[in-house]
Amino acid sequence: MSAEPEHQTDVIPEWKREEVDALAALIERYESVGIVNIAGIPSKQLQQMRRDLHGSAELRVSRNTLISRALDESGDGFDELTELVSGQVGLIGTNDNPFGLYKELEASKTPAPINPGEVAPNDIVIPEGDTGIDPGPFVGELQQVGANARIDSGSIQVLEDSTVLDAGDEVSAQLANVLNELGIEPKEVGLDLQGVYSEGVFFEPDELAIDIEEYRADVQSAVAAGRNLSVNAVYPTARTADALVSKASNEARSLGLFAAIESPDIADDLVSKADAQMRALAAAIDDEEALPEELRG
Amino acid sequence: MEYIYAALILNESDEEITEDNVTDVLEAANVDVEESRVKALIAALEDVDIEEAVEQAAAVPAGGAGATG
Amino acid sequence: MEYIYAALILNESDEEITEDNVTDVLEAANVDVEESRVKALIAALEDVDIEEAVEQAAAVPAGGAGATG
Amino acid sequence: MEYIYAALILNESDEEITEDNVTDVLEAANVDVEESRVKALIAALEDVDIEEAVEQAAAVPAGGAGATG
Amino acid sequence: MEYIYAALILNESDEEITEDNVTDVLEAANVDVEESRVKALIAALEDVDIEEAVEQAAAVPAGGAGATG
Amino acid sequence: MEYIYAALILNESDEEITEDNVTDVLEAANVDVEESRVKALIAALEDVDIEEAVEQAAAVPAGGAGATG
Amino acid sequence: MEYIYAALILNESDEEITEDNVTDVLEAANVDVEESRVKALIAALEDVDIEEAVEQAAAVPAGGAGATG
Repeated sequence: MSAEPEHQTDVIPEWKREEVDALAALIERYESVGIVNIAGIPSKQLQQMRRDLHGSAELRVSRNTLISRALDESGDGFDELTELVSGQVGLIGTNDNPFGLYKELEASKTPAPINPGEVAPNDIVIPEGDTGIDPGPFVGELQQVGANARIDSGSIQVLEDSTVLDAGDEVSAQLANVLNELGIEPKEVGLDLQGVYSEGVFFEPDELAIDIEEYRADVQSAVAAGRNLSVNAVYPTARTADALVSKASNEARSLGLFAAIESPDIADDLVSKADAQMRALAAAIDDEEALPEELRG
Repeated sequence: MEYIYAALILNESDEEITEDNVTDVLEAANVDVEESRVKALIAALEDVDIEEAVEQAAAVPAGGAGATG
Repeated sequence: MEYIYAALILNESDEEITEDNVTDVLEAANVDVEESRVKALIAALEDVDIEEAVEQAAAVPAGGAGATG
Repeated sequence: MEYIYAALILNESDEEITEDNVTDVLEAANVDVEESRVKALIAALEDVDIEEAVEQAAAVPAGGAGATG
Repeated sequence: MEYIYAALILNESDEEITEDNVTDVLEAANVDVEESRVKALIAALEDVDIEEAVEQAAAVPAGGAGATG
Repeated sequence: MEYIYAALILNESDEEITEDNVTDVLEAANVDVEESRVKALIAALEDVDIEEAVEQAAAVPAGGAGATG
Repeated sequence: MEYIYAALILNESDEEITEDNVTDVLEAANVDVEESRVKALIAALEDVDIEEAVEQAAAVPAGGAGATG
C-alpha cells in the first residue's frame, strides 16, 4: 500500500500534494471520518452549512481523486469510505460519535422543491385538503398527475392523500409544475452522510439512524421500572419514600373503611360511605312512595 | 333517609327487614314513624338485592380526612 | 357499618348521638352491641360535621345514586 | 390512624392482632393508648380479611379523585 | 411495609422518626428488625413531607368504600 | 434510586444481586457506596420476584400527582 | 434496558453520561458491552431530558415497564 502513493507523490503538482496533505490531516485529526453527499446544495448554502458545523465537525470539499488518495494514504480500514467517493461529495471529520454526527446532519436538512427530470427521493404525496386555489384548469392538471381533486366550496379540494410519484421515479415537467404551484417541497437538501469510519468501525447511514422517541420511551420505562421495584419491594429511596408513605396511609385508610373502624381520621369518610350506600340503595328502589322527598327522582 | 338506614342496619345484623323491625329501630331513635312509609319501603325492598345495591356506592373521595383530621 | 348507620339515623331525627342512643338503636335491631365500638364511634364523630361529610358523598355520583340524587 | 397502622404491622409480622399486642406496639411509639379504641379496633377487625382490605387500596384507580368523578 | 407503618405511627404520635424509635416499635410487634433497612428508611424519609404524602393519599378515593364492611 | 438501578442492571445481565455485585456496579459509577443501603437493598429484594415487581404499577402517585390527576 | 439503567445510575450520581462511564458501569455488571450501542445511547440521550422522565414517572402511576415501551 505504501509504495505506490510515494511514487505518485513525485509526479503530482504541488497544490494537489498540499490538498492531499490537508485532507490526510483532517482524517488524522478526528475520531470519526465520513463521506457526505453535497449534490444539489447551492454553494452559498454550503458555505453556511460549513459555518454551522463549526465546533462539532469539519467539512472539506475537494476533488474526488484527491479525497480517495488521502484516504488511501491514511492507512488500512478506509476502503469502505473510498468506495463511497463518487458524485459530488465532501470529507467530514468529527470527534462527536457517529450517531451524533448523523443526527446533527439530518436535523440540518431543509426541504426544497424538486425539478423536472430529478428522481424522487421518496414517495411524493399531495395531501388531502383545500388547496386554496380558485376553480380553474388547475383541477385538471391535478387530476392528470394522479391526485383525486375536485372543485368544492369555491376552491380546488384534494379529497384524499394522493401518491403522485413513487420513490425512484423521474419527475415530469407537469408534476414539477403542480408541486411548485402547491408549494410542496418533496426534497430534503443538506449534507447527506454516506458512511462513517469511527475508531476502527464502519457505519452505514441506516445503522446510524436512531429513534430518539424510542430512547425516550425506554428511559421512561426504565424510570418506571425503578419506581415500581422500589415501591413494590418496599425499598424506600429519596425519590420514592413519599409514594411509599402515601401507599401505607392509603392501605390504612382502606382497611379502616373496609372494616368500618371507628377512628377519628376516617370518621367523615365512614359517614360519606354510609350516605353513599344509603343513596345507592335508594336508587335501587322503584317506588317513590318508599323514598323521602329529597331522594325522589 | 332514616327509614333506609334502618333497613341497612337490619341488613348488617342479618335481621329480617319487616315492618315491625324497621319500626322498632326507628322508634329507638325517637322517630315519629309513619306506617305507610314503612309499608312502602318493605314492599319496595322486596325486589332489591341490598348487598348488590350497596356495592354500587362508588369509592368516596375522602377529601375531608386529610384536611380536617 | 351498623354503628355508623345508627349514628346517622339519630342525626336525621335530630337526636343527640350519645352512647345510650346509639346503643338503643342498635339493640332495637338485635345487634350484639360492643360498648367499645360505641365509645370509639362517639369519640371519632366528635369533630365531624356530618352534614358536610354527607354533602361530600352527595357531590360524587355514587354508583346509581347520582341519577336520583 | 396509629391504631390501624399497629394492626397492619402485626399483620405483616404474622402476629395475632390482640389487645395486648396492639397496645404494646402503640406504647413503644409513646402513644397514650385508649383501651376502648383498642377494643373497638379488635372488634371491627374480627372477621375482616386484612390482606383483601389492603389490596383494595392497591386496586384504587390511581391518579387522583378526579379520574373517577 | 411494616417499616413504613412504624414510621407513620411515630409521625402520628409526634415522636421523632429515629433509628431507635422505629426499631422499638417494630420489636414491640415481634418483627425481626434489620438495622440496614431501618437506616435506609430514615435516610429516604429525610426530605419527605409526610403530612403532604398522607394528604395526597387521602385525595385518592379509598378502595374500601365500595365494599360492604 | 441508583441502588435500585444497580439491581436492575444485574437482573438484566442475569448476574446475582449480591452485596459485592451491587457495590461494584455503583463504584464503577463513582457512587460513594453506603454498605447499609446495599444490605437493605439485598434484604428488601430477597423474596421479591423482580420481573413482577417491575411490571406492577406502584399504586400511589406521589409528588403533586393528586392535583394534576 | 441495561444500557439505559447504566445511564440512569450515572444521572443519579451526577456523573457525566459518557461512553467510558457507561461502559465502566456495564462491565462492572459483567455485561458484554457493545461499543456501538453505547455510542448510540450517548447520542440519543443528548436529546432526552432524563429528569423530566423521572418527574413524569412520579406524577403518573407508572404502567408496567413493558406497557410504556
